[in-house]
Amino acid sequence: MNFPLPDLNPVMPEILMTAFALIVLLLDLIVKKKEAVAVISIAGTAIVSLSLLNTSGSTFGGMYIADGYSTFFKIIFFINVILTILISIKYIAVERVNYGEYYSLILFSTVGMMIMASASDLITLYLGLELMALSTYVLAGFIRHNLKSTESALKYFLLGAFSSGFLLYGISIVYGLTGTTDIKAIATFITERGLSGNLSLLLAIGMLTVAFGFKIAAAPFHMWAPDVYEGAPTSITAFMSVGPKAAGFAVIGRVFMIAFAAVKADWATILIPISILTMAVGNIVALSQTNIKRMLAYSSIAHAGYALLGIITANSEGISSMMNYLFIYAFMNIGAFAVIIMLRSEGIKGEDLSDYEGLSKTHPMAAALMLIFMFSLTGIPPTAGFIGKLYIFMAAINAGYTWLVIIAVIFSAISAYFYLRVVMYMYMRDPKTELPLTTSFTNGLALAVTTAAVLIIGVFPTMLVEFARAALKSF
Amino acid sequence: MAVPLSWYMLLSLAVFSIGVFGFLSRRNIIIMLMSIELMLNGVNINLIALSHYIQDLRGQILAFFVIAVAAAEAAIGLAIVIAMFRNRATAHVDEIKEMQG
Amino acid sequence: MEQVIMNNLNYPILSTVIFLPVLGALLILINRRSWETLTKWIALGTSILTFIASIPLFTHFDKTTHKMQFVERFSWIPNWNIYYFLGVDGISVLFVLLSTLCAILCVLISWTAVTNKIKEFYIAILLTTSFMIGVFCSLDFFLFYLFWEAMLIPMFLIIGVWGGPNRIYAAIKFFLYTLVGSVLMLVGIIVLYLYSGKTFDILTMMTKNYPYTMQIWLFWAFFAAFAVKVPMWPVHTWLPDAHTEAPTAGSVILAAVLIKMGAYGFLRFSLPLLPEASKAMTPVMLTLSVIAIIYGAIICLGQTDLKRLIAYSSVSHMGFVTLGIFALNTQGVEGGILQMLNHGVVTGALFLSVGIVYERTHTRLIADYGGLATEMPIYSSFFMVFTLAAIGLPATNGFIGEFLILLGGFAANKWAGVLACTGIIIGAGYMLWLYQRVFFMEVNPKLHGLVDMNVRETIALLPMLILVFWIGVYPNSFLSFMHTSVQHLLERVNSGGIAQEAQIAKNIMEVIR
Amino acid sequence: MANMELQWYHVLIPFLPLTGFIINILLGKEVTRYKAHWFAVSSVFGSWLCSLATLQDVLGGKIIDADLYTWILSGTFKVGVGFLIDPLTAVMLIVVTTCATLIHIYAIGYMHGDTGYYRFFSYLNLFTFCMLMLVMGNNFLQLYFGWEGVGLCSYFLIGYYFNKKSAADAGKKAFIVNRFGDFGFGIGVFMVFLTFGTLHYADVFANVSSIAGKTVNFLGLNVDLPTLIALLLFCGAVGKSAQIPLHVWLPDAMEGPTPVSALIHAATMVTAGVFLVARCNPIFNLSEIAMNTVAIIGALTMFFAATIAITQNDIKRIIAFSTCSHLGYMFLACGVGAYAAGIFHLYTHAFFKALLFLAAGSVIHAVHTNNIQFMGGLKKYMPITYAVFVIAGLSAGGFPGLSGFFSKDEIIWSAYASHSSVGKFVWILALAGAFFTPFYTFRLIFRTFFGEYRGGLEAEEAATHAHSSSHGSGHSSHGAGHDSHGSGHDPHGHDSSHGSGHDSHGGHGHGPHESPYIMTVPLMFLAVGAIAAGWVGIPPLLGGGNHFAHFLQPVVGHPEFHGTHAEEWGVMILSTTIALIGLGLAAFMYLRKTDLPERISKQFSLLYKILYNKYYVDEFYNLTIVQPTLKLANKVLVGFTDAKIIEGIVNGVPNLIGIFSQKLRRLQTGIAHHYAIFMAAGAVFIVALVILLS
Repeated sequence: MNFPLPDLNPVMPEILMTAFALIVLLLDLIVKKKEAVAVISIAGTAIVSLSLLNTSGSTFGGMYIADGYSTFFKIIFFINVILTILISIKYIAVERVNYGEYYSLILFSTVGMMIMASASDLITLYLGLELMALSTYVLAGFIRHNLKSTESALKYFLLGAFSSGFLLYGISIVYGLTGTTDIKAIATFITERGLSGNLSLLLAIGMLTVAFGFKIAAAPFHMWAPDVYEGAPTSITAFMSVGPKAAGFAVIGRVFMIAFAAVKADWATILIPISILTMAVGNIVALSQTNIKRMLAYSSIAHAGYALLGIITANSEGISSMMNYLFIYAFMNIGAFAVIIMLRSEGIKGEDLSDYEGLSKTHPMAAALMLIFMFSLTGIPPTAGFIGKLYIFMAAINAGYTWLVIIAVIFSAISAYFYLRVVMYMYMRDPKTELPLTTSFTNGLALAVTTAAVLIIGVFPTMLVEFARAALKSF
Repeated sequence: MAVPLSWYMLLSLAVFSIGVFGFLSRRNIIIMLMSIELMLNGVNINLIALSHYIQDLRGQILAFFVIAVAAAEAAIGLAIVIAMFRNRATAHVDEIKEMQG
Repeated sequence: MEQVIMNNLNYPILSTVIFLPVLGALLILINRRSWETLTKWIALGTSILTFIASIPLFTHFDKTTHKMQFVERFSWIPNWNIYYFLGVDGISVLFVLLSTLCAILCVLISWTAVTNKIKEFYIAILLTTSFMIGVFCSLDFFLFYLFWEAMLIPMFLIIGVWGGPNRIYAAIKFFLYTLVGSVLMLVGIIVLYLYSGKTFDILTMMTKNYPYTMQIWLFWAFFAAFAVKVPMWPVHTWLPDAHTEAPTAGSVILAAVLIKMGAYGFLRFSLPLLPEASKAMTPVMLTLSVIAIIYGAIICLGQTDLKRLIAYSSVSHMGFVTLGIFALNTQGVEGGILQMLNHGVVTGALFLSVGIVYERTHTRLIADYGGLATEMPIYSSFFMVFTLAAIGLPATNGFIGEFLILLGGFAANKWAGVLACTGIIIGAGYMLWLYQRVFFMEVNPKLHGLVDMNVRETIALLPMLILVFWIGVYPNSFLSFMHTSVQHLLERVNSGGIAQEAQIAKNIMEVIR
Repeated sequence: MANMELQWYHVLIPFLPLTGFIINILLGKEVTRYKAHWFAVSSVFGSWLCSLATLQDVLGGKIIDADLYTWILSGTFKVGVGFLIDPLTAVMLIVVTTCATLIHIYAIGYMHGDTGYYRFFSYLNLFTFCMLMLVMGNNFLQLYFGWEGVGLCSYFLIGYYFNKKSAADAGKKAFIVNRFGDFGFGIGVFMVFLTFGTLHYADVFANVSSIAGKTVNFLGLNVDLPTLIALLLFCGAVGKSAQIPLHVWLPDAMEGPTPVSALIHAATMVTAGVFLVARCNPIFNLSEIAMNTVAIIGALTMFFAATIAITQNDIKRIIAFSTCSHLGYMFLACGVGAYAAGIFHLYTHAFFKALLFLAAGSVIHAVHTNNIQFMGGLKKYMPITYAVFVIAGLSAGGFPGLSGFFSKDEIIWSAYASHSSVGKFVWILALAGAFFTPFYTFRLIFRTFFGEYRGGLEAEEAATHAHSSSHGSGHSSHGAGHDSHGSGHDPHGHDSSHGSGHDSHGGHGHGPHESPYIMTVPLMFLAVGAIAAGWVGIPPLLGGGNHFAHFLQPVVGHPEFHGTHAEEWGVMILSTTIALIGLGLAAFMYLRKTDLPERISKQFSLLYKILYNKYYVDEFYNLTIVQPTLKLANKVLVGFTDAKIIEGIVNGVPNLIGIFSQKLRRLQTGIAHHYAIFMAAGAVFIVALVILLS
């Protein structure tokens, strides 16, 4: 009775990442200087991303698949991790929560995301999602002595658990209907049995949309995002606004596009009102925000709305535009948060818009960088934000949703106002107090990488777009 | 096969909706945690019944995972509530509205 | 692609003209903040260098062909079939020269006017210049849109940071007005891109023929972007605020070049790509232009702020330009293009002069002025020449443009022609009344002891003065550029469907070969 | 008429004054401050000589029509800068250059010591250049160029004393009223191009017959083409030559220095309208209605201006209205088809009207005020001016033997004998004019030169204080303001309180005195012209060869009149007697019974007030056009449409979104509990959607 060991090659990255997470956890006990822990975790992520190159194929009996699609998302996750760690080394020292567990939790959360990206079975998907979610709940509440942080963790936990309840219920219905939880098997089952009109299948899809909607902070399920993003430590907000969101989209992409491929029209019509509502809420409520983190929270909701357009097109061009969009969004978002972190110093929160008055006089470099990120988030041409939006709009119009694109375009014009307001505060107001800036080498490095990415992709997006398209070959 | 599948499904739906309503109506966080557990268990019933009905083990495997995850969730949930309690001596969700708007 | 002439100069002139200012901006970026005079000299040097680099465009331009010249075409983003495609023809070459000239004047005029954040100011000016030139040279819709929107950022900063008391409102209004328009254009561009077989290349798009309803939708999408920029009547309220609040250099760039992009857009995109729609929409456009002319002129009578009055006069002048463009005959279109150039020169000069006097008196209210002719005689004679050009007096450039436009407008639609003519009367009214209140009558006690223009300021105004009389007396040196291109454009617009069959037949032949 | 090559001296005629202008304006301030007149006068004198040479060619039967260079080329529209020199142009050249030269010389004396001396002469030169380009042009666009150019120079010169509000206003008013005329003229030029495809006179007049009967749809109503073009062109003429609707600017134009009034507002610019009608006579001949309109407007303006002139007290305004009236005569002549007579009157009128103005100038120069009520008895002090003034008055009044008589009589006769339907009506008005002209001219002469000297400026100021304190703007305080003209730092350092309308001349010694020779010599030349100029056109009736009409015959053709010699004699005697009656009445009222005018003005006080205030036309325009536009500009456009409607929407929409965003923001209560409810609601929403779908 020898149990055939399943082919572990495709899962190697996840195993390595878990190993590194554990090493970091242990290392924290020995090492005094926390920076070393951070360096190890960065090195670990780098090694894992290298190992990503020669992994492909499926294992665990088809429950886990490592294809181009998952590799693309994993690269987004690794970028997200490395940048987050870079910007948080000095930051968590300032916040006086300089514990090793911080890094291990980040790595664990990344493992969860990687599993979600490669899950080709609803069970693996659920596990990956829960692993990511649980570690992120703790990360959100990492600053224990701060009421806002714990409150944000609490809210994130309550609503997260609530949404995973819906997820499970959806999975159980799907399982009941199709007798399997394997995505490809579901797809073949639906096409053979012709379940397209079936009410309970649509109900299941609805339940899944609720859960995934929560994860990517889409409109009716977005209420948690502003509070959690504001309360959580800024580096974690950056991490949360990119990682889980991209993982959520990865999962939506795989489940909706493959499993429910036959009922494309139905779930597309469900997603359209959600996408419009998300863009509306994200852009409009951001107008009246005074806290910059909260404003970026609403902006990330709005960007989820734009990315949803890619899903709605329900064709490979749309999905690749969505992937491209998330890749670019990662850079510009973390860049913006890196600047906010620079303003966080002893005694000064640096989150209120009024703290940014006259920044161009006191710290011209920081102001210039923030300007680039703000214009990129608005989607003004020389920056990458424009390329992302352009690709999404092209795919959407190609799929015939021109009217939806017009709505999206008008909302992005509305969004210009609150991004512009930040630039206006920095450049057109005189500084009240001389704000000290906590500059650190690693934060500077992160800023350099993100600015370079935003400008280079803005002008030469060929490499990225090609990569996104290639990733979908195996789809 | 005395009890038909639909009855199990109904039971599971009942337990699930009790959990949902419990979560929505009660103020105390601990009770909200309990109602989450209730929801998850409702789903478990559904999974087990379905797995038995269609003679496939996947449901039961998922049920195991759900139970495990529920435990983990409960642990983390209580930890967060305690951290919350240390900051603000309250367990009522209505009073925790530091951040709004 | 036989309609395109490859570059007949040995070096990529258009790219150099576009990216020289960017180079200058980088130099200033590196330069230390405290060396302010060095920054100014770098800025001036770059702008002069760019102007010199753009002169071969004028001298080596082949006026006999309508085809694009000085063309540069490299593949940029292959997967979307986007090319870095630059080229100029009779319509756009003059505007490149106007932009480079304006850059020099702007740097010159803000020598002592701008004192805070000098580095950022000159970087913004140079970047705006480079993006402006980019807009006029790009033949790839994506590249055009990139330059079109990118130019908003530095302009927003110029108005917002170095502007007047109410600058923030004006800057944001300017930005949002243009942005809303141009994002609608983006949707139009993508629809065109998809319908014309996934290409952004304007020349190929021109050979395609689009269904009528789509053309109408696209026309209105482009209208949203171009009308805001022109500015046409209902969407013009950003102009007075932006002009009054912008620093002198800002309002000169705004008046001299930025406004031209809207009308240029109509000429380069709306007319050739959507011929049937343009022809169908001419009555609407003519009415809007006539309203703009009369509305702009009458409202100038009620202005109390000097810069605001000149801004509203641009609304009226640009009403003439759109009238000319949508007259859809040779005189009208050529008059329109020439009037765009003239308006750039004249209104640019008027804003320069207001800047000069503002630097001395720090007030823009007309009531604070009076009797300047006795205090600053040379300055008032310069201002008189520009006022006459604004009124459209024969032997000045304004007359040539206005006469051709009215001729074309009159031929196209008698009502439009006659009503537009009233614009000239009211125009004379408000300009002369302005001149009288500012320059004639008793010397305002506040103005005693004003020193007349120094050398720097005279040099800034001199090129404009020369241009006013050069175009006025011998306009053919400029009109000759346009003949063939306008001819080709009008053939494309009037023939609309017919030219397509011939073109498609040719394409099929090529495919077979 | 053989065609001739363009000679160098033809080109020099307009470009000499242009060079004069450029030299003076550029080097004016430093180099030629007080020696500016050398360049100015020599350049105008040079172009006078060239005009004589050109006259020589034209008399020799040659016509020059050549293009210098293509001015505007756009598609089919091709227009060049070129010259057409034919008899009509030759006459105009002589008129313009002679008057210009004499007036330039006169101005040396008149403007002596003025601070803007160089500026004045440069503008005068620019004016001459524009007028010559207007007259010599061979296409409608060059005509338009000259048209606006002279308008501009009249703006500069009227507003010469620019630090006086009234002068600046008058300049602006002149330019804008001219612009109204140019509005119609511009559309006329467009119509010409649209119908003939070109603007060159030669081609247009060659195939003018092709449009004879045609009608065209113009702004909805279809109108006879030639009438439309003729009337549109006539609008320009009305504007420039101050005919009825657009005459309001001429009296205010007197704000400018007197040489300006003489040159521009008497001899040359205002006659441009008549030149236009004469030049386009082929078009006008095609349409009966156009001819009649020209005649009627001419007659009405003549009568209307003459009646006003009898009540005015400002010496320059009287002469201005007399110009207006004489222009009416010229248009009347053209209207009835007698273009040659019209041009002949223009030719003679230039001389005696310029003379009248310059003489008036030297009077003002002496007494420093325009108001004739404070003059009188100047015969003793200024013999030459007096003599010259009388000659001019007689010639203007149409006293037989002098040039004015021949040209005016020619017009009256052609009005009587013409075929046109309005001929008779117009003839009666002409006769009324013939009565009024000598009356107001000699009223002026008697009031200024006869009786005793009534104190000049000092008396007037004393009177104005007395009157203004007592009852507001009594009619005696008329006349331009007496503020301290002239900028303080005048080199001569003389007392600053000087009469308006003329420069700050060194006033040495108290009482009036004769002007210096530099001014009186040109007067004498003009006096000779006023007498002899008409002899060239003596009608055959009185034994003359009417060479003038024959000379112009190839251009304007010869109107065939029906009427026997007897009738011609009858009309001539009738008009002369009426003129003499007018003169006698003036003598009676102003020499013998000086209180008579007071009594009459009391008796018909209403009529007097209407005439005195120029039929309230100014006020009427102000009320119906100027005020409403200003109110429209301020209240409606600035206040309402721009601020309320457009700004309302432009600011309203973002505010609306802002309010909406505030509301949505309140939805975010901060309680996790509510978020869960929203999630559940979202789920229900999706379930409903799903049910809806299937």
